[in-house]
Amino acid sequence: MSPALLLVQALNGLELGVLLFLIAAGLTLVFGVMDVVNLAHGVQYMLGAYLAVAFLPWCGSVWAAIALAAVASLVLGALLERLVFRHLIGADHLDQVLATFGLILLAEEGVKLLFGPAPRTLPVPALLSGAVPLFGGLHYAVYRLAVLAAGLAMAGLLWLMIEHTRTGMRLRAGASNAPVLAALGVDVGRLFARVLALGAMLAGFAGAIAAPIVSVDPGMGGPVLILAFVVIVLGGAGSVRGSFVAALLVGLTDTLGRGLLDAALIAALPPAAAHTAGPALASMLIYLVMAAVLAFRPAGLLPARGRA
Amino acid sequence: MLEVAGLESGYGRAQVLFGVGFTLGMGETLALLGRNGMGKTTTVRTLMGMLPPWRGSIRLGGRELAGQASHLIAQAGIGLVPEGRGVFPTLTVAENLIATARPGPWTLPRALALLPRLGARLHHRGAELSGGEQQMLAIGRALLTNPRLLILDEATEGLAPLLRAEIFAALAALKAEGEAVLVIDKHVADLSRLADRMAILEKGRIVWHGTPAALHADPAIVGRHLHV
Amino acid sequence: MRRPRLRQSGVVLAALLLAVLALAPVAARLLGNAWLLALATRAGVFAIAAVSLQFIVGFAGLASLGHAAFLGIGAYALLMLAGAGWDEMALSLPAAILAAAAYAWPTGWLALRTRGVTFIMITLAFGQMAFFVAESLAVYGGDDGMPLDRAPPLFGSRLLARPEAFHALVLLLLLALLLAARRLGAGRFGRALRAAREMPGLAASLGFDVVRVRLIAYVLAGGVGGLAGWLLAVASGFVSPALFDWRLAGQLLVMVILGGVATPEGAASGAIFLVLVEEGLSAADEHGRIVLGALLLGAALWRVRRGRAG
Amino acid sequence: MSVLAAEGLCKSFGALAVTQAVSLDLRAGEVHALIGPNGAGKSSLIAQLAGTLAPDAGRVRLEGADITRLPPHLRARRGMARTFQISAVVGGLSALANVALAVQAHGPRPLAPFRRADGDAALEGPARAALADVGLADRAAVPAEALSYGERRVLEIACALALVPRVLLLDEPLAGMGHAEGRRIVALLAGLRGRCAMLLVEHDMDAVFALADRLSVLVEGRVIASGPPAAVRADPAVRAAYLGAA
Amino acid sequence: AQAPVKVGVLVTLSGPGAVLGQQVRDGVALALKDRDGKLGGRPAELVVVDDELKPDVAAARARRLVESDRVDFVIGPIFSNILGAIFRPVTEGGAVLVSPNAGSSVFAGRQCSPDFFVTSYENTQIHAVLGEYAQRQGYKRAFLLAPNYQAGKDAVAGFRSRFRGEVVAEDYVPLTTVDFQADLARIADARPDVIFTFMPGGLGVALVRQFHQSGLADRIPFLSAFTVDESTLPAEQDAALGLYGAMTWAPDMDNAANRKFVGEYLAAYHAVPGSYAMQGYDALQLIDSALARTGGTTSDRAKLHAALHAADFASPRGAFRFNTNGYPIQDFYLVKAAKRPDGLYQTEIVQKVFSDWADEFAAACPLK
Ligand SMILES: Nc1ncnc2c1ncn2[C@@H]1O[C@H](COP(=O)(O)OP(=O)(O)OP(=O)(O)O)[C@@H](O)[C@H]1O
Ligand SMILES: Nc1ncnc2c1ncn2[C@@H]1O[C@H](COP(=O)(O)OP(=O)(O)OP(=O)(O)O)[C@@H](O)[C@H]1O
Ligand SMILES: [Mg+2]
Ligand SMILES: [Mg+2]
Repeated sequence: MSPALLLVQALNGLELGVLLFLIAAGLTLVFGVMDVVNLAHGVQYMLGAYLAVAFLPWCGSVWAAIALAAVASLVLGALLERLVFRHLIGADHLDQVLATFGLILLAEEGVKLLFGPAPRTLPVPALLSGAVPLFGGLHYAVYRLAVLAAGLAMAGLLWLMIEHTRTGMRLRAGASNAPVLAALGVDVGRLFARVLALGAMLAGFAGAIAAPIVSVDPGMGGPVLILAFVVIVLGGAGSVRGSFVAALLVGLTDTLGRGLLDAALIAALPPAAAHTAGPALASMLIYLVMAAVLAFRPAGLLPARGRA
Repeated sequence: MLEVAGLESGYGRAQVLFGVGFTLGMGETLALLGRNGMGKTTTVRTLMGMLPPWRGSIRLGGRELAGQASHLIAQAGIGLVPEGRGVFPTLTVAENLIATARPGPWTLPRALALLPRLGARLHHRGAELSGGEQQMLAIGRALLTNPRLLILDEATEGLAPLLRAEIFAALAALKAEGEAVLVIDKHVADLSRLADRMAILEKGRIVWHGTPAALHADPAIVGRHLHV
Repeated sequence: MRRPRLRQSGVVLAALLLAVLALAPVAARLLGNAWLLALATRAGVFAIAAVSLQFIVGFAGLASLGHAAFLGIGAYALLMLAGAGWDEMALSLPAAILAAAAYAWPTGWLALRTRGVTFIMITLAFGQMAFFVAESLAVYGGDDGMPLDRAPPLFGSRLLARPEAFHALVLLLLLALLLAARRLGAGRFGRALRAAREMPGLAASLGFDVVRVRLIAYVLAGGVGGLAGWLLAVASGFVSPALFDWRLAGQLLVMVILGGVATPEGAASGAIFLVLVEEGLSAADEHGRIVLGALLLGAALWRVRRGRAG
Repeated sequence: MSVLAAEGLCKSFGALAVTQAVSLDLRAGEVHALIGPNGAGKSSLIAQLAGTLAPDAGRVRLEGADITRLPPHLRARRGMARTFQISAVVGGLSALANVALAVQAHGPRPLAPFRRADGDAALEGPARAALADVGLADRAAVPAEALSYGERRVLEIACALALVPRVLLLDEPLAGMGHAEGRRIVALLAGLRGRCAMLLVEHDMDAVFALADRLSVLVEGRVIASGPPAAVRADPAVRAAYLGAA
Repeated sequence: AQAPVKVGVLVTLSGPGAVLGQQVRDGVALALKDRDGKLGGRPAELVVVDDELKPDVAAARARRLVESDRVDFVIGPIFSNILGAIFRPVTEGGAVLVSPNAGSSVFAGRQCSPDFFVTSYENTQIHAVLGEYAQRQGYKRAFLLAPNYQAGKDAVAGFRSRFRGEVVAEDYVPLTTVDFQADLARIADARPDVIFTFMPGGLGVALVRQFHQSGLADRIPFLSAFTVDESTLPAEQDAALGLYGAMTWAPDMDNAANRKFVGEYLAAYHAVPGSYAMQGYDALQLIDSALARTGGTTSDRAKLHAALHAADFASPRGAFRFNTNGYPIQDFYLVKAAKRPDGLYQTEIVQKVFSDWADEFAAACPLK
């Protein structure tokens, strides 16, 4: 692999990682803070993308569509909190799985009913279209750099909020002992509602900014949800910092790992064997990494320390 | 200041409290006594809105609190040291103290002066503390909410004798400042020195009510309600 | 006393559903509709799979998203043996069970170091790995999978080729499994498992080898999952990597939760109910999944509310 | 001869040394009390003896055998029982079933798959006896999660006793118990003296002086005094560090 | 009155493959509407079911169609793994299976059946068309990109069966890939003369858009199968313009049957039909034509088989006949994505690559 290609692949890995982080952050907050397993989080990502697609003809600008989609996701998250999640707090994890699985079916089928099963798309904003040349004759799309920057900024903000504000402390406190936190004067219900809305907004925003890159279809949340779960488990459930590290690890493993693995296998094995083993291994790579990490660090890479 | 009357509550359908009532004036200390499982903690949980009251009234400074959400009751001026400490395990000691703090005479330095061991552990996570240290943290945390009424449910459980003596001294000082205290503790001798009045709970009812002196004057009461 | 009555009603419901399944051959004959029988058989097979999953979800408190892998291994064991002409049930069925259990052993040993959501994900990871391996087996059709040429012989006889006979086999196995699982749940091992789930530290301090207790449960569940896979392969006459899919694992989990994780008969009821409802909805309308989604959501919320009421 | 011995145990969490070259022994049938200020490292020491915390250095011997690396459940099989400072019971099981579980654990065929656990006289007989001993007989059918805090603590002791241990590690057994219940447990433990060696961590000095044959004082991870209770009590260093004027 | 003929439609209607299933269903429904709901003069009834893209579910549903709904014909499925699962339940259950899309080589050769007909093509043919075209263009170095499953490997094999130049890389990506950036970087780095890819559905949409964004579209010719078609074009839009594919038909074909089909489909569903819709349409036309010949009966199997085999209907793709194995003998074209005057997108014929081409497996089929 040439150095330029390596750089491009590393950038790609980071970008995928950052996108994953945006999704996983909401998930890990909702799980870590409220102890709610939210399978419907992937659906919120999907809805974010569809909302942006739906807003585009209406407001004319991709920027506005993405912004509106983020806001609408926030509202939607708040609504879902009222209707569903409020009742799931403190419930058995398995009941949460059942309820949010039901939500997935509802949302995916509902979107299919409204928009049809065919994939949709969102154009890249004109300002960010095109590619910047790197050395070695390779190019990198400007929009992807923007996604990378936006994701990193979001990650920074989130980290500040969680680690260095009183709200962040209360979030972490509520995660371990909500009744006592309430008895000390904190409105835990409102706190949780905000976390949920925030998580929904992050996922929706991720969906909206991914929409110009990926295919927008009703099932787009599924694979992303799994990856996000891989990320939060790898990072240590409930730990935003851990999620960030794990998201980058997963992103890099997926992009760099695939390329390097291929190269290594082609060098090591006869071509026929390499072509059979390579792809199967590449598909497994993330899972292999996860299983290996968890076998040695069952609590994840950077667990929220002191969790019981 | 605090008037509790006819309080009934329980878990699921099992009733535990059957009409608990007492009052607590400004600067007054009431000790709640009773054998294991008689409903002391249940009384506290119901007061704090952690368990919904089935019947009865809870008035603080004239305001009805029964049926209100937990956080509103706390904000009305009640500070709690819960049974079993309830320290937030993932927060550091410092974060545990300030996350729920409200402005008032109790500040972080003042709390640390009372509980110096916490000062040495400020950046340790709650879960890493020893049992006694967690207990101190729970007390400090409650003080920093600057309550008008402090409720301590077995707050000296697991504390070394020296420290327990210090905590009781601090409570006496609080009382002198006009703070109301509701305290549950098994060290009846220490309580007798601190409390203005005592109440004995049995099977969810207050079966005796009086001053420490009265309690000591009548060993039969102790024998009947507090011994096995 | 609320609990015992609820438990009783669970048994009654399961018995009712089993009776419905048992009557299927009669109904199929009377109505001249062979498919009713096939549907009942399928429901029975899924009930067996669900009971095996309930064993780890309910008793050991470990939700797994990798359970489909056991089904897949059981099914592929049959496919591979059939390819060599060794599909005789007396041989291939134990082989399917053993193969699945053998896979459960090392993966369980690693996975059982974790709990909760982490356990869900690590079982998913192992399931996915098995999936990708199955997908790369070009000899067995790769991603497309392969049909089975015939129903496996039973001691050389063609008995299982008769739908009624296969149906009876499935029901008998289900019944035996339910009785065994109930006994096991109420037995000493079940109680140790429960202690290991709720208070692992305490269980160890009492002298239980927590990891071993859980591992035994996991391997048992894996073996029975292999049995279900063998049956599913025979029932649908086709084996493909889709049997390893995490979505199938998710579906099994939904069946178990829907019916109630606490008891085997609950899991079986959930499976039978879900298979029948899905079939009904698919017949009614292509957007039947909306109804299904609402149903699951409603069931979960209802259960949560009931749990809160005590 | 000593049944249980710690030899030069060391344990640090990062920069914090919680156990510093602690040597301690427990003789057959005696009650050895361990006291010390909060955070001195008493629970950490118990955890190392019970096998839930691995020491950085040093050994643990049970009846002469080195068990430093033995997992907790195997220690339990060799006759060691413990209670936890933070209460640990199986919430969903009744008080009786909790104790029966302990009986099952140390009896024959602890994992018999098809042997009904409910109503098994071989399990419930001894369990009922243990419950009666601690005074919880009338709460036998109550699920452990519905017991009050103090009752749960009592239940734990019943579980530990049902193991018929030869070595018992008690981490603040009286915490959370009322005065009266505490006295009952003290009497019960006193009755065990001679049959079972006990390491007792407790802040209730009345109980400590009522029970202890020997007394060790742990301060900041070190044993600063050890010996007969009366002598230790008189030690000015101990008074300063722990007892105060009491 | 005669009892109605029942036709089962077993296609994928949920998940990512649902677009294709819907096209088939709509094509079938359109053809039936054209015939006033009658087949061979008999009233007809459609029973539509979803196979959920799960083989075991599909097998169960196929049995339902045959044993419970008692259909005489089953049109389906979309995907070849489903075909494997429903083949025996349908054909052995006494119904005729007409595949509107999946055409595995398995059932074209030794395992062919008189009760099985395909209105699409044998799967690898499309890829071979593109290999042939690349070979004729004189491209020397090709980069091959496909999802990592059997169909992806078949696609690469199909392309290579005709392409003799150097293959610089065979890149297999997981089916769940959402981001092709890594692969595009490798392509840019390898600088091939041509790219061949097979990326169905959402994968194709993502690839095409990212290919366009990367700026490679202007530099490297892009040959693809099932990646740029009427099911994905509405999402790919301008990014796909000028990209090549292969097919037996395109909406712009100029014949009366096609004009009628495309016109009616557009009017009914407000979308340009794709090949899936066309093949579904033909599947129903085939059944209708056969029943017309047998006078509406299905009881005489030999007569029914012969009638089906005659394929006596006007296909939008023009000349259409069956080989002995029930797979078509037909022309194959190179097609290209284009924008229509009404703003919609479609594929258009560029050139014919093969005429009257039969699959190579038919020789092994014992049927005459
Ligand atoms: N996991 C850990 N990580 C970091 N520090 C720890 C950890 N566990 C215990 N400690 C520290 O080690 C010291 C000893 O704790 P330990 O629980 O052994 O005290 P103890 O003597 O039992 O006190 P107490 O009487 O209050 O229960 C304490 O200062 C505690 O903060
Ligand atoms: N979570 C619960 N569910 C059901 N019943 C409970 C629960 N908690 C306590 N109880 C029951 O309520 C009664 C009163 O318990 P409570 O905890 O108020 O006692 P207490 O006086 O605080 O005792 P202790 O001194 O042991 O803490 C007991 O009989 C107990 O069994
Ligand atoms: Mg209490
Ligand atoms: Mg301790």
